[in-house]
Amino acid sequence: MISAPLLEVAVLLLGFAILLCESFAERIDKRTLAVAGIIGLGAVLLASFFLSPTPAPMPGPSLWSFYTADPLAVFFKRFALVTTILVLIMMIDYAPVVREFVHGTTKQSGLGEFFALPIFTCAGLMWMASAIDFIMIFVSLELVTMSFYVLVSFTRRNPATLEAGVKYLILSALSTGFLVYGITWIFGVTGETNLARVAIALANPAIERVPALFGMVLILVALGFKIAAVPFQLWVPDVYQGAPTPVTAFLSVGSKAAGFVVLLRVLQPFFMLPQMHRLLVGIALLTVLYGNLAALPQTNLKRLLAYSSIGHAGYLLIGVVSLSGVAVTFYLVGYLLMTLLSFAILIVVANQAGDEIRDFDGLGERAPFLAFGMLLAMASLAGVPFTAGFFGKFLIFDAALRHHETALVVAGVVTVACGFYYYFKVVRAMYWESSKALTPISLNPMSRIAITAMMIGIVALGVYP
Amino acid sequence: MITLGHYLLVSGILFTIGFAGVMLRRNIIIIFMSLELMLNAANLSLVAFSRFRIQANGLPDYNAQVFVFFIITVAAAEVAVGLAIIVALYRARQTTHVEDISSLKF
Amino acid sequence: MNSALPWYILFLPLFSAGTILIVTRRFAVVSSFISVGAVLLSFIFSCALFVSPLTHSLQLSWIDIKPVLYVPFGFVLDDLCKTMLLLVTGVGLLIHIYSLGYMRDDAGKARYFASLSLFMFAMLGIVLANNFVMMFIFWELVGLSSYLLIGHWYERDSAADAANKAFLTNRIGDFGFMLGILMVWVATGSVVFHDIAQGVEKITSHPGYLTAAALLIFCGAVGKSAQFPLHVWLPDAMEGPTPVSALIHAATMVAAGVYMLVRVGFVVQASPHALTVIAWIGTITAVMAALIATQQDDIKRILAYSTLSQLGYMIMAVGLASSEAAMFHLFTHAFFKALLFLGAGSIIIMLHHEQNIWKMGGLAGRLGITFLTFVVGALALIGCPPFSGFFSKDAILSLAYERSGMIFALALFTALLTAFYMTRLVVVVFFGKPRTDHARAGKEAPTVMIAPLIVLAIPAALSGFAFFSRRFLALPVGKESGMLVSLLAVAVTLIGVAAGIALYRNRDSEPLHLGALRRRLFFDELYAWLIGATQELLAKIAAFFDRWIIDAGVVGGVSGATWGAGALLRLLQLGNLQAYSFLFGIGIIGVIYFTVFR
Amino acid sequence: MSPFLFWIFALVVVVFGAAVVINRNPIASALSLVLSFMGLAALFMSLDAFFIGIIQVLVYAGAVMVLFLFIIMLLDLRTEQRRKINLVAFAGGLAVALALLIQINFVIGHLAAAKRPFPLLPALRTDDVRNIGALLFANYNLPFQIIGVLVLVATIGVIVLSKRELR
Amino acid sequence: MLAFLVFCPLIGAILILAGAPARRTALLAAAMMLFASVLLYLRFDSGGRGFQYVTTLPVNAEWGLNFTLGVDGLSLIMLVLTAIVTLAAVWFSGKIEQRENAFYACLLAISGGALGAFASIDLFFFYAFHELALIPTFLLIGIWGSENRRAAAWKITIYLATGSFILLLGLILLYRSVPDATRSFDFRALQAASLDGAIPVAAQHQIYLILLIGFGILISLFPFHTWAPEAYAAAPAPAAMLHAGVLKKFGLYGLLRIAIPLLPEGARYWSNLLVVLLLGNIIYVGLVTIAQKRLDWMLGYSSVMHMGYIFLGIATANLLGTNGAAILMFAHGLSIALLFALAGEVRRRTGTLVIAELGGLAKVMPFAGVAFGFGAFAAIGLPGFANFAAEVMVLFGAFRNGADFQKFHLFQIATVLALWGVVISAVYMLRAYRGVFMGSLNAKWAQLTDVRPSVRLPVALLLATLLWFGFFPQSFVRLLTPSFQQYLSANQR
Repeated sequence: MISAPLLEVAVLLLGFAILLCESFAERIDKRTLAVAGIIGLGAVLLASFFLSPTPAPMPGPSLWSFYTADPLAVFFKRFALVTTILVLIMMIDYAPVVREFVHGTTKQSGLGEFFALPIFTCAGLMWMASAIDFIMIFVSLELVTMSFYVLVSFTRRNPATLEAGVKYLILSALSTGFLVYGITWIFGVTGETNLARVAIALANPAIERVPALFGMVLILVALGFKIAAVPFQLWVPDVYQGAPTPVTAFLSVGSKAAGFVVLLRVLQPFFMLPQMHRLLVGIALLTVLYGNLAALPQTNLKRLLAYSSIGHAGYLLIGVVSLSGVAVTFYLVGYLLMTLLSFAILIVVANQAGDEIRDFDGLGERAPFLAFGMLLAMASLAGVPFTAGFFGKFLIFDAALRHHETALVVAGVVTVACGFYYYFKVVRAMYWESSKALTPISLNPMSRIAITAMMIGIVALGVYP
Repeated sequence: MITLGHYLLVSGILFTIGFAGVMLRRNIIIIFMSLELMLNAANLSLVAFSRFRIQANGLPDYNAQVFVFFIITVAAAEVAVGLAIIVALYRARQTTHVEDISSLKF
Repeated sequence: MNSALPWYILFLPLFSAGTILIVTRRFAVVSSFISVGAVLLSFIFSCALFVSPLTHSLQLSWIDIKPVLYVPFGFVLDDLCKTMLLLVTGVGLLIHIYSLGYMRDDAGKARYFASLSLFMFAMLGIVLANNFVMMFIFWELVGLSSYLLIGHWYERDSAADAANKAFLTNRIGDFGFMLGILMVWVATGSVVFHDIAQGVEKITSHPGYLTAAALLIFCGAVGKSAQFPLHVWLPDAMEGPTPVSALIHAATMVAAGVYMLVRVGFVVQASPHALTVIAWIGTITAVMAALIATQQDDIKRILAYSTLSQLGYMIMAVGLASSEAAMFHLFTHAFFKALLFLGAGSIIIMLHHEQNIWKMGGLAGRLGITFLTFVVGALALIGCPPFSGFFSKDAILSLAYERSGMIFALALFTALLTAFYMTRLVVVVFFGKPRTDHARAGKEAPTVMIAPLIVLAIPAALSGFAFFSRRFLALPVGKESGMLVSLLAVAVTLIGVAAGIALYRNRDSEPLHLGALRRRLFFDELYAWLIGATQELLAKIAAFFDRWIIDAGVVGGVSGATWGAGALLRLLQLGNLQAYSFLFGIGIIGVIYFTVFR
Repeated sequence: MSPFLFWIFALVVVVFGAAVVINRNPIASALSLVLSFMGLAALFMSLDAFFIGIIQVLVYAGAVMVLFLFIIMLLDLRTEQRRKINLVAFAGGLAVALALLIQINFVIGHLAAAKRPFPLLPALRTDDVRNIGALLFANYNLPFQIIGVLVLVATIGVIVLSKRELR
Repeated sequence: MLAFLVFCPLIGAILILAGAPARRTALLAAAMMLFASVLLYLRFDSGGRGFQYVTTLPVNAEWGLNFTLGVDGLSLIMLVLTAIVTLAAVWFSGKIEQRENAFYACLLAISGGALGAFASIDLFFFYAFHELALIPTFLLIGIWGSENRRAAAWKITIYLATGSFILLLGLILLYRSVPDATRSFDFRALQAASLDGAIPVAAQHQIYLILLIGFGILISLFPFHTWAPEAYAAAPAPAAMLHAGVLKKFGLYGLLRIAIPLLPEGARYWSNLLVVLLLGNIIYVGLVTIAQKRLDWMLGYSSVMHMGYIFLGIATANLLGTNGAAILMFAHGLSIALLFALAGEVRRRTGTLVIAELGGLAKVMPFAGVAFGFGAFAAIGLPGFANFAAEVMVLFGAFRNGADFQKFHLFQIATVLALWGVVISAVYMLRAYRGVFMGSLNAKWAQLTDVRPSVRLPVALLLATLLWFGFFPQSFVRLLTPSFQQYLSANQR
């Protein structure tokens, strides 16, 4: 049996090891590092199934007042691990682009860091997953953010990337500022930073509501930034479009999921307050509408996926509002699969053509396998039955109806129709149009395995949840 | 007589100034400074709170001060990375002005 | 075996139709003989059935949702039915044989005989049906087969249009018919004639409802037997081959309406108001058709209009509550009108499809037998004693005489007109000198066509006499007023004949021109305008509305609006960092406001 | 703590903070940032948080400032030449900032404790460096480790991002 | 057996995508479907109430979600319909120029979706299977369609997607409306619950309306009908056959299967609205149909119009009407498929379907002429075809609702108008027939040849079925009556 914190330690060690190899073994092909990372993370993932249960929180400060290994946490640790593995696989496909935009002494310089950083990020995500103390949340969240600063603007010869990097930097720092200020206020009111104790303190009627709410709202702002909820979504389209594609995928899945798990934890003490509920409903409504509507006119697939990820954040928020942890979790898993799948295919295709939708013209003939995978991903994102996406939506709507969130449900239905529109634009490009270039698109075995796995996963979750 | 409120107000003003700077200035470096201001404003409140809440053992609540310590560290690291990015940007585009980096839009 | 007879009678023609359609479409001659054989067999069986005392036959259930609706597939086998069977199969047989000659070298011979068999099937079905729904089924099928036969030469636009016209007009009639059936069913809970007759007081107890139902059922008859105002299709139906005109549009199908009214007499007769309406419709039709007939030049159209007016007589009789008289006239009319049409047919084919009577003339010599038989038919039609028409028409007249003076007068007038136009026809066609080369070259038709004429001439002459017809149907009891009426009838007939001869002897062209009558009282124009003004207009409006308001307007509008909203929203993404932080700020104060301050 | 000193330092903090934003010359802003932080440090000390105050001075005046100035020099940013100020944006920004300030003020108003003066510390004064250190390495061990990782990542990042490369 | 039937087409599709010889595999699969369905039909115990051949595979116990297959009379005839039409469509679509295997795979996928929806007695899969057929439709129309395939495919996809998600809401609400104890996706359980009056009346009103809108969009209920003609005009003939013939019936099936039995109160409450709308279908759309200038649009609209009669049958909510509706679904499916097939054939030869440009084609394509004639007469409800029997039942059923001797009520008026609709349908059908096949032959088409032999068999198949059930409707009524008695048992309270 393994104690939960060891998982992060293991991941860290893996990261260090890769860094060392990167810096001292100049000769080796850097891709082997990625493979090593994948294997290592796989091992950790395996290990995560043999965890010793969380010891009862003993009185007095200890590790366990910051850190929990409850099922939710463990689940999201695995989530983070899987995400990172897949992202690494994508990064291997993406390596040529990196090489093009990072000139260095050796022809592979920079790749090592490129592969190492996600692993540290993964550690950060895992810590976020089990953070139950505001300080812990702050620290791990900053770790994640920090590494994303670097990753987003990694291919720094590419102006677009740098622009994305700067935007992400400033806005994210801004949100950090609000996070800190919010935590300050919570602390000021309750004198606590541990969530459980904060909850106890808030339960006490003597506490002042207004400052507490104020602090909470500021924290929500920061988290809303992470999960790309309207009105804090503004960075998303630009950054997603500009960032290196695997990083985009990582952002849209990893940091969003972590944001949600933190959100679920943080909101626990505050749900009893009607204002909070009202606020969340409003935000969910705006998010789901904004994301899906603004996606309609997009022509760049990365940007389209950015908007759609806003939309999905909206659906997830609906789930959060309806207090349905199951729905949110399931939806996130489905979201992971379909988003990463589409990004993986996007990378492969973009290497040959580009990331505009019209670059997918005639993919049906050029690369039937990829096209079918994309079809599946799009169908799932749109919510066609027998895909994970459908079940996710089903559960979300179910939960929402159970709580009589009529407005949300109506918005949901309307936007689902929009979703069909813009996701099927891709399908149309792939199957209706005929492409200029008819060169078949090569696909390295590892990615093929990964893509197949994700396709199977989508269908499996859709048929047998 | 100086109350907790005074400190909070000062920190609030500082926070606002920082935020205003982020919104108003176009030079990314200065925007970055403003962000620092915001973080430190938070620190001020934190310290004030920690001083205000005397523990049973008659000491200020050091948890807050530890948090301040973390914030300062993070801020410093952020500055380092941020400035690196800005430098890279300047190398690529010879500018630190936000208007000049609005190619990604809509 | 015996109890299955009706089934054989009914399904033999269907069988032949099917066989021709599926198997022997390629081989015209075989097909024709199959068809003739089928009708011959069912004629024989009909005779057998006629003499057999059989009154019940096995019965299937077509739709059976007891207790709600039970539609059997069964037969009524009373005398009326048996007679009609005999009539239909008999005349049908003759006309089949005649067709062998008439359609000898027609491209679509096989198709023709298939349709003919189909028609026989349908007609027999009407005769045999023991419930409303089944009757309606065959009613529609008759419509279908007449559609096929009228449109036999579908390349001809006129034929195609005529076919459509016939079918649609009948559909309008059937609309009423079905409605009537529904009303009767709802009232009595059954569609089987027998049961309805049992529980008829259920419906007779509500006079208004009854009248409505009766009239609606009558609509069916109006459509099928081409009564005013739905008569317009019959003259156009003459586009079909002549034997068809003889069989369907003279002898049998158009009589189906009358038969149906008689069959459901227990409902119709129960409503005096309905009866008056029916009587008057019949009268109007009779007069109007006779008037129009006087001015037509196409030999078949003349006969068609005379058919209309004779049908008018029958409906009149029904309206005067004497189904016997109606059936009697139907019976005789079948023979002589078929005879007349077939005669006309042989003339037409001998003159290479010349139908305009003014292009004929002086045929008496060349087409001897045709002439003789035709004259017999004509005499029967104008009701000159002792030919069959005299008796049956006399019966109706005397009825009218008792019931209503006005109707009687009109009926007499019609009789006069009938005499007039038939005389005109005979005189112009057979006497005087030939007016075209065809007419000069005309010679007698082949035996296969002549034989039916002769055979038909006999009943056309004799079927009036009680000793003959009593065997077949219940005759109307002779009235004591009979003598006077008969004298009047004969008188007007003579006047008509005289006028006809006086006017048309040795004429080469129409002496008097009555535009209105030539143009058939403008019915077609009127209806064309009516349809154009209502249905077509509505259709166009509706189409426009659908295309532009609902589809482009509402549906397109909604989707367009959504898209537009998206296009607007994405403009929020100015791409400018300051703008973002600004919006971020607005978002924050908004959020704080809504949460903390409200 | 005397109100007088508090007012002085508060004024310093706020004024120079504002100067950071207002100054057109980056160097000037940077220097005023330092001064503002100095004031902040003083305020910390006035709250008996000497360790934090010292850290503040060291880290900001020592490290961060130098970094800023160094970069400014490196990129030698002149006073930003007068571009046309978008008045609408400017006014809007100010409005938003003011709104935020008002809201914060309101919230402070709702904090009952805010009215109350600070409780006196008992006479016995142990140095807070030790206290904080103890807390840091006992309770906050895990976050501290994470911070370490964070700094590592930052280092890697800076190296990666500004490694001079040869074409 | 049933499972085999349902998965037969899907497996076929997968095989084809895997590279099996497209046409032969598809034909084989379709033939096996037909065989299986006929076998089911023959071995079906008409006396037995409830579902037969039930097979269950638990999926998620927590939500009471099982993958349950089973048939009663209603679903049985729908299965038969699907099998027949699929076979006809596959057979009809001969050589496809581009991406043949994809084409056949899509066809099979559609029919697989339909079969699944009809065969599953689990609310969830009932919905899911239908939704599954959406993508193949999108592809079929989009890739192999005619002129404005793009617009049409978009419209139908978005429209139907919206509709089906509205429907999903309704279904979830339904699922929620039952008390937790009996909560289940299983029809049987739900029916039992509703019999105990477990579904509150207010909820019924609300849910029924949502379901009506959702299904209505799928069935092109006026005024949600405008997608249909456009899509069918643009779609390749086989797709039109399958969609108009089979898939569209899903909504009606749903109304019969869910709305009527589970929400009797709702049905009663909204019946007036429904009647008004369906009159829109019959009269308004009928008039629109008259004004059409192209054969394919005419057919599309006519299929929309005939939905009105089925709705009428459903609206009556009595044994007669529902029976009629069910059989009319079957009959209409066959006849419209037949007509679309022949229209497609004409298009393939002449390249146009503008009625004015055609004419007299019966001379050069006699078989097509005869077959189309049959189809047309079937469609306008001429006796001898199943359509007539069904319409008779529907009309009788409708006229009976609340009839009395004094005045006509809503249903009587509706019946009168519906009867008039029969006239209207005769008008447009005959006009089109006369315009295309009768009249003088346009010289342009003089050298046309008659239809391919490969078309004759499917046509014959469809016609034979139509005629058989026209002469012996009882052979369906026998099967349907028990299940409908069960559905309506809730109404009898």
